[in-house]
Amino acid sequence: MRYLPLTPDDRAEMLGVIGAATIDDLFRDVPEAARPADLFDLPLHAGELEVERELSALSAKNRAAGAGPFFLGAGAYKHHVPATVDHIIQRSEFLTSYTPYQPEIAQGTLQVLFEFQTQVAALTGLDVANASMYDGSTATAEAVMMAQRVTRREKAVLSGGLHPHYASTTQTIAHAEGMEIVRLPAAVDAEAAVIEAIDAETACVVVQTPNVFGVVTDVSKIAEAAHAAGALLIVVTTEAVSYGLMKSPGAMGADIAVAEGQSIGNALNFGGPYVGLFACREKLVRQMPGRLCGETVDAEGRRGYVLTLSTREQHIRREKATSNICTNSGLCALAFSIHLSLLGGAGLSQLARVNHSRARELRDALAGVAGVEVLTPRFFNELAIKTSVPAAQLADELAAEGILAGVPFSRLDPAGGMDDVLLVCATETNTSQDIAALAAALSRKLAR
Amino acid sequence: MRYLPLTPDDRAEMLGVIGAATIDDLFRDVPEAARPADLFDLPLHAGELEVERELSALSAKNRAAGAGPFFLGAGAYKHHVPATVDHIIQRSEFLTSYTPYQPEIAQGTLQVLFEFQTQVAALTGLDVANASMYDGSTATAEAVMMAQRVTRREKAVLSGGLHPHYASTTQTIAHAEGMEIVRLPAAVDAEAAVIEAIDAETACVVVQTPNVFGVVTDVSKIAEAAHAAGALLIVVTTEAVSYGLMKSPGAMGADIAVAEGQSIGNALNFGGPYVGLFACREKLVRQMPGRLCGETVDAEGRRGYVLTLSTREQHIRREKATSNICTNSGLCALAFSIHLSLLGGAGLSQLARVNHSRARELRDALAGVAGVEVLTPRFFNELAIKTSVPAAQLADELAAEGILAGVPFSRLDPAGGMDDVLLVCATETNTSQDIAALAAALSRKLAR
Amino acid sequence: QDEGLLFEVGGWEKTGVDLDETPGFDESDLGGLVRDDLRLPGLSEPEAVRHYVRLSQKNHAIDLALYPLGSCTMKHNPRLNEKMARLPGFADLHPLQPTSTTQGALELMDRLAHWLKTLTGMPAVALTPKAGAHGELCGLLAIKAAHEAAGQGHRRRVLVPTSAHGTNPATAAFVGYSVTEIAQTDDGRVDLSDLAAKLSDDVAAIMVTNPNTCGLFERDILEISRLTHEAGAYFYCDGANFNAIVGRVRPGDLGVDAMHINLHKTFSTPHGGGGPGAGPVVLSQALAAFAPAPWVVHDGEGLRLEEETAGEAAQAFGRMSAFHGQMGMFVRAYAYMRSHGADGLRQVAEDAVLNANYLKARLSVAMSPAFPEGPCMHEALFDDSWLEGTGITTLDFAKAMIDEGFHPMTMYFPLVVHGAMLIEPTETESKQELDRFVHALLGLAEAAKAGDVERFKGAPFLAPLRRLDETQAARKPKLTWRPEPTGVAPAPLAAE
Amino acid sequence: QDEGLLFEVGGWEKTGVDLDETPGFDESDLGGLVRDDLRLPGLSEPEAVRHYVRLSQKNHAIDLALYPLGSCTMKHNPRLNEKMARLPGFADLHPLQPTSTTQGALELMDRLAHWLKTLTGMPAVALTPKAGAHGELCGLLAIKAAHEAAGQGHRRRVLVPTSAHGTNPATAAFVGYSVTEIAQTDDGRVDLSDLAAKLSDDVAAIMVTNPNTCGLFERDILEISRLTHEAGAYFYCDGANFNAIVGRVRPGDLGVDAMHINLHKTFSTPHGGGGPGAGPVVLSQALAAFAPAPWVVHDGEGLRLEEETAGEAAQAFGRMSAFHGQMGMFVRAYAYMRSHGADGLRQVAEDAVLNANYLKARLSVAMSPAFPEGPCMHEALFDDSWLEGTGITTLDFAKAMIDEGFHPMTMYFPLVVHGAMLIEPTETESKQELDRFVHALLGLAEAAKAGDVERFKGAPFLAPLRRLDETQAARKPKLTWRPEPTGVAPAPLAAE
Repeated sequence: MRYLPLTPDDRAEMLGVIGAATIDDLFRDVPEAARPADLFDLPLHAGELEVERELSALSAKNRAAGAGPFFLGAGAYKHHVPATVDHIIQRSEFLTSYTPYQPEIAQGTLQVLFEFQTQVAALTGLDVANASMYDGSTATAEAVMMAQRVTRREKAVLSGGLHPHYASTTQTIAHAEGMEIVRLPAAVDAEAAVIEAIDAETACVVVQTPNVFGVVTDVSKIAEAAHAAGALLIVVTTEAVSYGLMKSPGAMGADIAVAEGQSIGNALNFGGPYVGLFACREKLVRQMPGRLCGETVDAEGRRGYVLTLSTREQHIRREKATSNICTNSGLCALAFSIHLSLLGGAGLSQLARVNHSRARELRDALAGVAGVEVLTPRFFNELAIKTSVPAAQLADELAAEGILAGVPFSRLDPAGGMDDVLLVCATETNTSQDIAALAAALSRKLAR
Repeated sequence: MRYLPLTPDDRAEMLGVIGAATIDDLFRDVPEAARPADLFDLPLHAGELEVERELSALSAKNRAAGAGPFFLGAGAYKHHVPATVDHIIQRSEFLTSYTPYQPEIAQGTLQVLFEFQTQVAALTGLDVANASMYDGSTATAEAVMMAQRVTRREKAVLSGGLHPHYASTTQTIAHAEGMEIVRLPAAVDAEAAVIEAIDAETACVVVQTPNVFGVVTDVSKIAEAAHAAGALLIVVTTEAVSYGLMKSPGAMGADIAVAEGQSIGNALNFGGPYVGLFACREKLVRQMPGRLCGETVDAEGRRGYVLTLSTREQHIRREKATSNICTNSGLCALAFSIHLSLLGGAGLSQLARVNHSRARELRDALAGVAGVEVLTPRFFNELAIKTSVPAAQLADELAAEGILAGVPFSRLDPAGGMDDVLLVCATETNTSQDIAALAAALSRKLAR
Repeated sequence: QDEGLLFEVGGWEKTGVDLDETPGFDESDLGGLVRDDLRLPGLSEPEAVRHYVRLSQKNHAIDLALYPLGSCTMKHNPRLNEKMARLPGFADLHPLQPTSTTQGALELMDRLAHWLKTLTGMPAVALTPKAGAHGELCGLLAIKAAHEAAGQGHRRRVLVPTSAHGTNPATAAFVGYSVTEIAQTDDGRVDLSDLAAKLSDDVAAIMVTNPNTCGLFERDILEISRLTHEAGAYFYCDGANFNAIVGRVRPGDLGVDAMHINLHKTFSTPHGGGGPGAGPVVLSQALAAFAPAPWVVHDGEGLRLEEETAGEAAQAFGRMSAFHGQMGMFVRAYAYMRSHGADGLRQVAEDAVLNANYLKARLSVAMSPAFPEGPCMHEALFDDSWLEGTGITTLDFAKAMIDEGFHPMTMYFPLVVHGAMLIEPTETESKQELDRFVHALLGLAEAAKAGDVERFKGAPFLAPLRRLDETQAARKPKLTWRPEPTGVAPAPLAAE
Repeated sequence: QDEGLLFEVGGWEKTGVDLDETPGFDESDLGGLVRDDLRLPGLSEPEAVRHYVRLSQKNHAIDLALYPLGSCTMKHNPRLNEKMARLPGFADLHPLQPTSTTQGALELMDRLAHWLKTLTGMPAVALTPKAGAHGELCGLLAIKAAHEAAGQGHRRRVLVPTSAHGTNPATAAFVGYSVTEIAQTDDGRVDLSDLAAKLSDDVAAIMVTNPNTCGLFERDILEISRLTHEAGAYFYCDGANFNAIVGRVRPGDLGVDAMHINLHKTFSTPHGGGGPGAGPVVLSQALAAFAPAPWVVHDGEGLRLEEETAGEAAQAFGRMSAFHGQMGMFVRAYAYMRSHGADGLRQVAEDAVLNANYLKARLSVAMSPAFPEGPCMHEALFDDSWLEGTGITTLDFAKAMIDEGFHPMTMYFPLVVHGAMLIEPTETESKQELDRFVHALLGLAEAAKAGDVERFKGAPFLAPLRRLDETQAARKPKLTWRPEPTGVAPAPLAAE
C-alpha cells in the first residue's frame, strides 16, 4: 500500500490514544446492515508495474491523433503545446494545491488567475473575464443563464451554426430553469435566421464564430438587432487560436463571449478536461458565474491578489448564487495562460496565420477532389465539405486506412439531416504530406 | 529564437551602454582569419514541433526494451522505476542547480548527497561513500588508482569475471599512470586464478560479484589472500539490486566497493548517464576520489551540510588531487537515492527476491532447451549459457523476431574466445510469458 | 520577492515559440474580419519558466505539508497517475474519432464505471459531470426527469440540511427547485422528526451529505431513506465525503438514489489550484434510465458511445456538456483504484477515519470539539468556544497556522457550528506528520490562552504576503491589468 | 524549516513500492551468500514526495534567478530536451542491443558528431567522455598515444597557464605527465615569451583555455598554436568556455588539436546539482586515429559501433568507460542544437558576449574590473581592489548576494586575480534580469563602501541556513548518518 504511510504499529498506537479497541469501533455509527465484512468484488492492490502495464495496453488500443494524418476539429483541436507548459503545470505547488481560499499562501495561483483573466479579456475584446469554467459548452449554458438574470427574460435564440453539443447542453440547463430555447436548424450560413428570430422576449442570442461549419461571421448586425430588442449577444468560439487573427467578439458587439480554451495549452484528452473562457462587459460583472480574482494590497501595502466578489458564489450565497460552480478548471487555465505567455500576441497571431495557411492548402486540395464540395465560404482553420457518400461511412473507412479524416456532422447531430457533411480542420500540426494523403484517399474512395 | 530573451532593441541599447558600435567590436580579439562571415554549413533554427518530429522519428527507429521479451543485462539493467522518481528529479530546484559550492542555498542537494552516501555505505557494508562517480567502470578505474596511492604499489590484478569493459577502462587509465595490470583470462569461475596472481607487488585485486557471467562469489578467501599480501580488495558490482539479497562487499572483506548504480532509479539510456557508487573503509577516506558531503553546523548552530575534504580535489589541489573528477552524476545519484528511499531496506530486499525468483524461472526454462547449457552455478539474476550456435548470430536472429535474448559475450570481449556464450538476465520486469517465449524461440533456433 | 505581472515582465513583441513563416499571407478567405487590436505580452522561454517557477513557490501544496481542509480531502496525488494520463493513447485522442480507433479509451471508461458501481453498490453511473457541483446538477436533473416521467412534475421542493455545502442549495435553485432547510440535532445529525414533518408530496428530493459536513455518519441513514422514499421523493447523497467510507460502506445499501463522486477527492486526482475535477454520478435502478448522454455501450463488435437521446435512451434528460467527460481524470482515478484494489481502498477509509480521530483525541486537550461524544469519521470538527475571552477568532488562529508551515483548516463551515474549524487529515498523512501538526496547534493554543494576541492578529508573518485586504478588492474590483492611462502604449517596466 | 534526514523520517520496515510476493522463496542457488544486515529506512510514497519537495526548496536554481557562476555557463535548460531524452527509443534502450535494433540512436550520435565537428571545424570527435574532466583525460590520452606511436614517448611535460581550471593540471598528472605553469601577461593572456621559453622537446602538450578563465580571448592564439606545433607538442584547448564563440569561431581554425565540449554548458543540458555532464572531444587530423573506442561507423547496411581496438582501429588508446557515452545528454544537446540552428547558435555567442560586456560596463562604476581595457568575452572578471579598506572580502560580498536573491558569482578563481569575482550571465538572461542584478550589486557596493559591514559579515540572513562551518566539517568528517550509539536499534525519531 505504497500510498498509505501508517504502519501496523502506528495504527495500534493511535487506536490506543483514541481509546478505541479496534478500527471497527470508529465505524460504529454505520448501521450493521451496511457494514459488509467481506472485501468488495474487485481485484486486490497492484504494484506500479502492473498498473502501468494494464493502462499502457489500453492506451495502445487507441489510435493516437499524432499517429498519422489527422483532420478532426469540431470543438477539440490538435495543436502543438510546448514542453515547458506541461513541465510547469506538474510542479507540486501548482498541481497539488487547492482553490486559493487562503491568499497569503496562494499568491502563485492567484497571480496566474489574474493574468489569465486579463489575457482572456484581451483575446475576447471585452472588459472582464472570470477565472475559468469547465469548458466551452457549459460556459455557453452559463452565459444564457446569466442573460436571463440580466434581462429577466426567458427566451434564448441559438444559431444554427452553434456546435450541436453546445446547443444541447444549453437546452438541458435552460429547460431545467424553465427557459424557452429557440434552437435554429443547423445551417452553414445561419445569420439571417438568427436576426429574424429575435423578438422582445429574447434574453439573448447565441452565435458561434468560427461556427461549427468553420464559417467566420461578422456578428455586428446580429449585435445591432439584439441590442435593439434589448437582448444580449453571446458569442461562442470553440477554436481559441482564431482569436489571434479574427476580429474579437467584443469588437463586433458581443456582450458576453465564451469559448473553449483547449486549443491553447491543453491536450485533446479524449474530450476533457478542458477549460471554458468567459468574458463580458464590465457592467455585467456582478451577474457573472464562477470565480473572480482581483487585485488588492496586504497589511503592509504590498500588491496581492484574492478571490473576490464571492457574494455571487454558492459557498456564500447558496441558493441565491449566480451559478453552482465550485471547482473549475484551474490547472487547465494555468496551462492556457503559460502557453499564451509563451506565444505572446505576436506568436498567437503568427500561429493563427499558420493555421489559416494550412487550412487554405487543405481547401485547395479538397476542392480538387471529384465528389467533394467545399461548403464553407469564409473560414479560419475549419471547413465543412459535402461528400458523395455518407460522411460517417467515409470517416470509418479512412480510419481503417490510418487517416483520421474529420468529424461527420451526423456524429454531432444525428437528426440534423446533414449526413453527407464532413467537418475537416487543419492546424500547424498538419504537413503538406498529410493533406496530400487525405486528398488522395478521398479521391480513391469517392471515385468508386 | 525562443531561448534568447534579448530583443533587437535591447541589443542596440546595451551596445550603447557598452560603448560599442556593433557586436563585432566585442569579438575584435579574435584573429581576422578565424572570423568567418558566413553561417556554418548547418540547418537554421527549427521550431519545437519540427525538432520533436525529427527526434521522435529517430526514437521510433529503435526497438525499446519494453517493446517485447527482453533479457539483456551485462552491466545495464531493465528495472521498473516509480514515476515519483522521474517527477522529483525534474523539479527545477534539483534539475537546474549547480554543484553545491554555496551550501547556504544548496541544502537540498547537499542533504540528498549525505543521505546518498549513507545509503551507499549501508548497501556496500562499508564505512564511507562518496557523492558519486560517472559510472561503475570509471569508478573501478579510480579505485585501482586509489589503491596505488594507498599501497604505493604498481600492480593490479583483475579477475577474469570482471566485466570486460571495466577491465579495459581500468587498463586505459592505469596504463597512462604506468601501472601494471594483470588481466586474467575470462572465466566463469575465476576465484582460484585470482588468488594465485596475488604477490608482494600487488596493490589491489579487483573482483566482481555477481560477476559478468552472473556468478555470485564469496570473496572472503580472496580478501584474506590480498590482505596477507598487503594488497587491497576492490569488489565490483554491476547490478546494484543484488545488494538487497547478497552478502555485502564489506562483510566479505572488501576495502573498496564500487558499483554501477543504474539499476536503481535510472533508465537504460543506451548506456548513459549512469551513476558510479564508491565506498571504502574509513581509514582510506582521504585517498578517495570525488566529492564528499559532510555534516556541520551553521552560524546559528543549526545542522547543515557542506562539500568537504576538498583538499583531495582538483579545484584545490590541482595536479596533486586524488582524481581529476569534477562534474559527477548528481542527478542520477538523486534518482538512485529517491528510488532507494521508496524501496527502503525491506523493499530492496523483496525486489531482489523477485529478481532472483524470475532468474530461477529463466534458468529452469533454459535448462530444458536442447542445445543450451547453463554455465552459471550460483547466480543472482544473470546467467551465462552456452549455445550450440554462435551467440551473436543467435541474438541477431532472435532480435529480428522481436525477442531481445541477451548479450553475446563476444560483443564485450571479441577476443575472449567465448563466442558461444550468451549472457541472459531476468528482472521483475520479465513475465512468465516472456520467459516461455524465449525458451520456445531458442528451442526452435537450436533444433535446426 | 515580488514577481512582476506578466504584463510588466513580458514584451509586446516578444515570443517564446518559433513558428513557420507565412510569406505572402493571403487574407482573402477571412471575410474581412482580421483584427489589429491584439496586444498581449510574450516571454522568451527562459523568462516564462522563471516567471512561473517563482510564482509557484508562493503556493502551499500537499506536497509540502499537511493541507487539512475539511471536506476537501487533500490527499497525496500519485505521480503514476500523471504519467498514465499522458500516454498518447489517452492524452492525444480526439473525442470524436471513430470509435473503432478509441476502443481502449472506451474500455477504460467502462472499467472505471464498473469500479464505481461496485464500490457504491449502485447499478448505474453517469460519467460526464465535470466536477462535484456538476454532478449534483446531473443528479437533480435525473430526479427531475424521473418525476416528470412519472407524472410527478409538481414536485418542486428540495430538502437540505443547514449544514450542507453551498453547492447543494445552489444546484437545487439552478434547476428551478425551491429549497427548504432541515434542522439538525444536537449531536450533529439530520433531525428525523423535522425531516418527516417537511417531507410532503411537493418534495422532489432530499440532499444529504453522508458522512455529513460535521464529519459524522448519519446514524439514522436507513430511516432517512425510508421516510424519503415513502414520501415519493428521491435521496440525493452529496458524496464529497466518500473518502471516509470507500471500500467499507456502499451508499446503495443505504437507500441512496444518486450520489456524485469527486474523483479529485476520494480518488486522488490533483486539485490543481481549483480544478479540473470530475464528478461522476452513481444512480439507483429508479433513476438509471434518466442518465444524461453519452454513455458507453457494448455492442457485438466492441464498445461504442451512445450519443443520442432517442430510442431506448429516450428518457435521458439530455447532455451535460460537449463530449463525454473528464477522460484525463478518469485515467488518473482508475490508476489509483487499481493500485489500491479492494483491500487498499478499504484501508484508505480506515486510515482516513483513524487519522481524524487521532487528531480529534490529541487536539481536544486544548481545543473544543463540536461533537465530543463518539467517534468522528474522516474529519474532526471544533468550534471556537475554547478561544472565548482570548480576543482571537477562528480566522486569526487559522492565519497563525500558516506561520507554523501548515495550511489552515476549513473555517466557518459548516455554518451550524460557531467559528467552526473543520480538520481533515486524510489517510495519506503519516503519524509523524500528524504529531508535528498537533505539536504546532497545541503550541498555538497555549500561546492563544497565554494572551499572545499579536501573534494571531498579525498573522501570517512568514508567508509571502501578510493578510490581504479583501474588502478593498470587492469594493472597487480590479479584475484585469490595464495599462496606465497615459494615452501612450505602455513599455514593459524596467526592473529598477 | 528543518527537514529531518531520511534516517529520521523513514521507517525501517516501511516501503513505498508494492512488489510481487515470493512465497516459498528458495535460496539454494545463492551460494549461501544471503545477507541479513541490510538496514535502510523506507518512505511511503506521500512521505517520499514531501521529503524531496521540501528539500528541493532549499536550493537555488537557474529557473529561479540569475546564476552567474563564471566558467560554469548556467544557462536555461529547455524542457523540450527533457521530453526528447525520455522518448522510449532513447531512454529505454540497452547499450548492448543488436545494432539492428538501435539504428535511430546511432544515427543521433552520428548527427551530433556532425554538428560538433562542423561547429568546431575539426575532423573527428570522440563522444564517450562523461564530463569535461573526462574529456581532458581523453584528449591527453590521445596525445600520449600519438606521441608514443611517433616515437615521442619521452615527452612527459604539459604546459598549463596559471589561470587554468584545476582539472587541467589534475588531468595531466592523472596520465603521468608533469605540469609546468606558463606565466600570464598583464592583460590576462598567455605570456608568449614564457611559452616559447618553456616549449621544448619534452613537452607533450599545452593546455590552454580559450576564451580563457579571465573571460578574455587569447589574441595570440594563432601564434600559440604555431609555437606549440613547431615544438612538436599538441595544443589541447579546454573548451569550457566554448559558449562564447559557438557558431562564430571554429577552434579548428585556431590550430587546436583536441578540445572537450561540455554539453552541459554550451549545449544546455542541465547541471543537475553536479552532473551528469558529457564531454565529447573533437580532434585534429593528427589525433583522429587515436580516439578511444567505441565509435559509430557506417557500413553497407547502416550504422554500427566499432567496439574493438584492433585492425583499422589499432591506434585507439583503449576505452574510457563501459558502453558508449552519455546518450541521454546527447539527445538533449542535439535537440538544443537543432532548435537553435546555425543562426541561433551564432546568436547565442553574440548574446552571451553582449550580456557579459553589459554587466562589465554597468558594474564597473562601482567595482573594479580586473582587465578594464577592451571587451571581455562571455564573462566579466573583477578583483577585490574596490573593496579595499572596507573590511569586506569577496566571500562576504558573495554571501550578501544571496540575500538579494541571486547566486554568488565564481569566487577566488582564476587564481591570478586577487579576490577574483567571475561573473558569467549567459545569453539566456533578459536585459530586465541583468538590470535587476546590476541594481542589487550596485546597492550592495554602496552599502559596502558606506561601511555597513554586518550586512556582509553576517550574510546570508535570508537563506535556509546562515554560513556553514566548513572547518568543523573537514576536521572531524561526518560523512554518513549513524544511529546514536545506544546499542539499541534506533527507532525513527518522533517529530516532537
